[in-house]
Amino acid sequence: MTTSFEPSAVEGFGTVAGFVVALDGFTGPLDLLLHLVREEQIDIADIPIARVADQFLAAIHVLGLNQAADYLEMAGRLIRLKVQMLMPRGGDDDSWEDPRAELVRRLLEYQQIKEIAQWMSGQAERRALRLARGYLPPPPELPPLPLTLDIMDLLVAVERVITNIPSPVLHRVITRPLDVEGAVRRIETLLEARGEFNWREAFSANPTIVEVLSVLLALLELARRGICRLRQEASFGPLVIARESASTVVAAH
Amino acid sequence: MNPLPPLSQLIEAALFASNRPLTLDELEGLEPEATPAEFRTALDQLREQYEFAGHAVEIVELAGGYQILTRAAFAAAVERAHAMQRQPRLSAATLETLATIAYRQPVGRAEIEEIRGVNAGGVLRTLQERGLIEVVGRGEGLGRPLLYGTTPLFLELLGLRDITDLPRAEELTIALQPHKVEPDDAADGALASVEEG
Amino acid sequence: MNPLPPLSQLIEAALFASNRPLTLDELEGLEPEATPAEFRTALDQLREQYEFAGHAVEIVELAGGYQILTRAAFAAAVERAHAMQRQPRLSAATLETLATIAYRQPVGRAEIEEIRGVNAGGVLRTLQERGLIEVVGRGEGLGRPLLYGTTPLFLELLGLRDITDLPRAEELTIALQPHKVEPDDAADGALASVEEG
Repeated sequence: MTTSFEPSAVEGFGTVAGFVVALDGFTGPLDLLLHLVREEQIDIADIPIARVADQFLAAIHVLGLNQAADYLEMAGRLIRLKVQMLMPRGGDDDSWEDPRAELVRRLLEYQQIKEIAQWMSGQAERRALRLARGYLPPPPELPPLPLTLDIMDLLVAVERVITNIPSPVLHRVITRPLDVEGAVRRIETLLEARGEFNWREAFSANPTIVEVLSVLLALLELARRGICRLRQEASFGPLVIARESASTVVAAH
Repeated sequence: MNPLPPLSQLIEAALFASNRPLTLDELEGLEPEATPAEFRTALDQLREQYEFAGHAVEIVELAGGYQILTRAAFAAAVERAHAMQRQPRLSAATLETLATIAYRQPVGRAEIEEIRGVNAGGVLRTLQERGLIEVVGRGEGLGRPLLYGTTPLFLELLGLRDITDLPRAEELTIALQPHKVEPDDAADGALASVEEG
Repeated sequence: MNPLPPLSQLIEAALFASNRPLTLDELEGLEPEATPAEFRTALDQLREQYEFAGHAVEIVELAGGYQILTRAAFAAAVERAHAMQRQPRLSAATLETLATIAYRQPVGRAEIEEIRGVNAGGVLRTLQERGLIEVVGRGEGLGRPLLYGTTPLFLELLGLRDITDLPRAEELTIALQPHKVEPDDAADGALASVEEG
């Protein structure tokens, strides 16, 4: 069909922003705000900001949206408005500019967009009932058409890419190279001084995982080289590291 | 009814071999000898043939071109017979973004985000990769932002002949009020009056 | 000739919309009330309709099923329709990948995907097939990834003498990088940056 969409890899990317839509049915803070206004049957031009702000905060908390930047930004605006509404008006009432005006304008505008979106959705449904040709004969073997490409297209594309470079995901693995060399030096020093020691003594008071791994690899390496011997008195018990004499290198394996 | 004339046959063959609308310009390439008027007549003859013989398909004017589509009445039966697959629906977020672009085009990302109140990066990308919107120019001001517009595929998706088939602003419950958003001060609410425009 | 009976219409809609031949069994799913004999009659009526009205298409029995195909005599028109549909322009996704490679070359697939946030496999293949990019070497590190660069054809199409003629090369090459994760714990010293590609 004409409008058949390949499931694009973008979908996965889009879910970062799109989870809001999928999880709770609101497409954004304005959608949620409009919902609250409608539910309360409030005159959109005279929104009781204090009440709506509280409801908004409660709603994003309940919906678990209080981590989403777009919702937090709106929450901030509402709180600011709430404060502004409490400020003494000063002077005559005629010159007072309603601090809610901008919000009202945005809500009305957004309401329109929703209305158009709804119309478009119906239109797309009607269109989808009319099927296009499903089978297309394989394309003939023709020499490829001369490609048109110009430098403006390319520049526009580069900047689009730059604008859209995804923010790093939270669980991205950070490369933290293991410092095996350093651990080897530390252990060698300890062996020199003590001859035998508990492996906990090979690292600092609050070791990072990286440090633990570094020490572990260093120990294995030193044992392999026959410089130390690793001993565990009981299963899951502490590891004891002892200096190895040159004559017992083979046993260390 | 007379058998189809050769030019109508050519048009039928080409339209059958395409899954997108072909413009009159494109169709005219089928027979360099024929005039645009002859093509129009041939198209009408094909259209009438489909109608009078009671075919399940018809010629539809779409996105500035012509396409053969089945009549809506048969979709349910065809779907029941698993002869086709239904398209995934567009999400609400996608539709809202499309609506914003359709009415404000050419429009930049900042304005779209201001109108919808959410980050638009992901949706814009999806729409672009699906070919429903494209960059149509650059705006004035800081960084000369990219401006987006809808594509012919967008019209196809909605079954529109052209962009003027969209409901006019006056037909909406609330009239659209064009206004300019300065990307940065919007947050601090330069107060705009609702009455303007 | 009489107008097409309802069963023939259903069959026409299904065969038109299907991307493969449909068996008689499948066609019968269109109308559970009708018998196989009735379906066969309806198919014949459709076939005759195409023939007598001189349509450019016909019903063909193929791979155990039925399909509407363009008559051989109209192959040229079909080819033209295909040619019309071939886009001489690159899609937005393809262009973005090409641009990324142009400014970051030599660059591996992983980095391209990191910058664009999407899988690049299909697009890389397209670009290679179109002769716009090529493998220019292998990177360091795990699996020694293939590195891509642009071809002389790319320069030719853009009218550039060499790659250093790309506008704003320095600035864009720097801007065109994946966002780096800030090390979350600078105090622990053992952290190294993710940089150097």
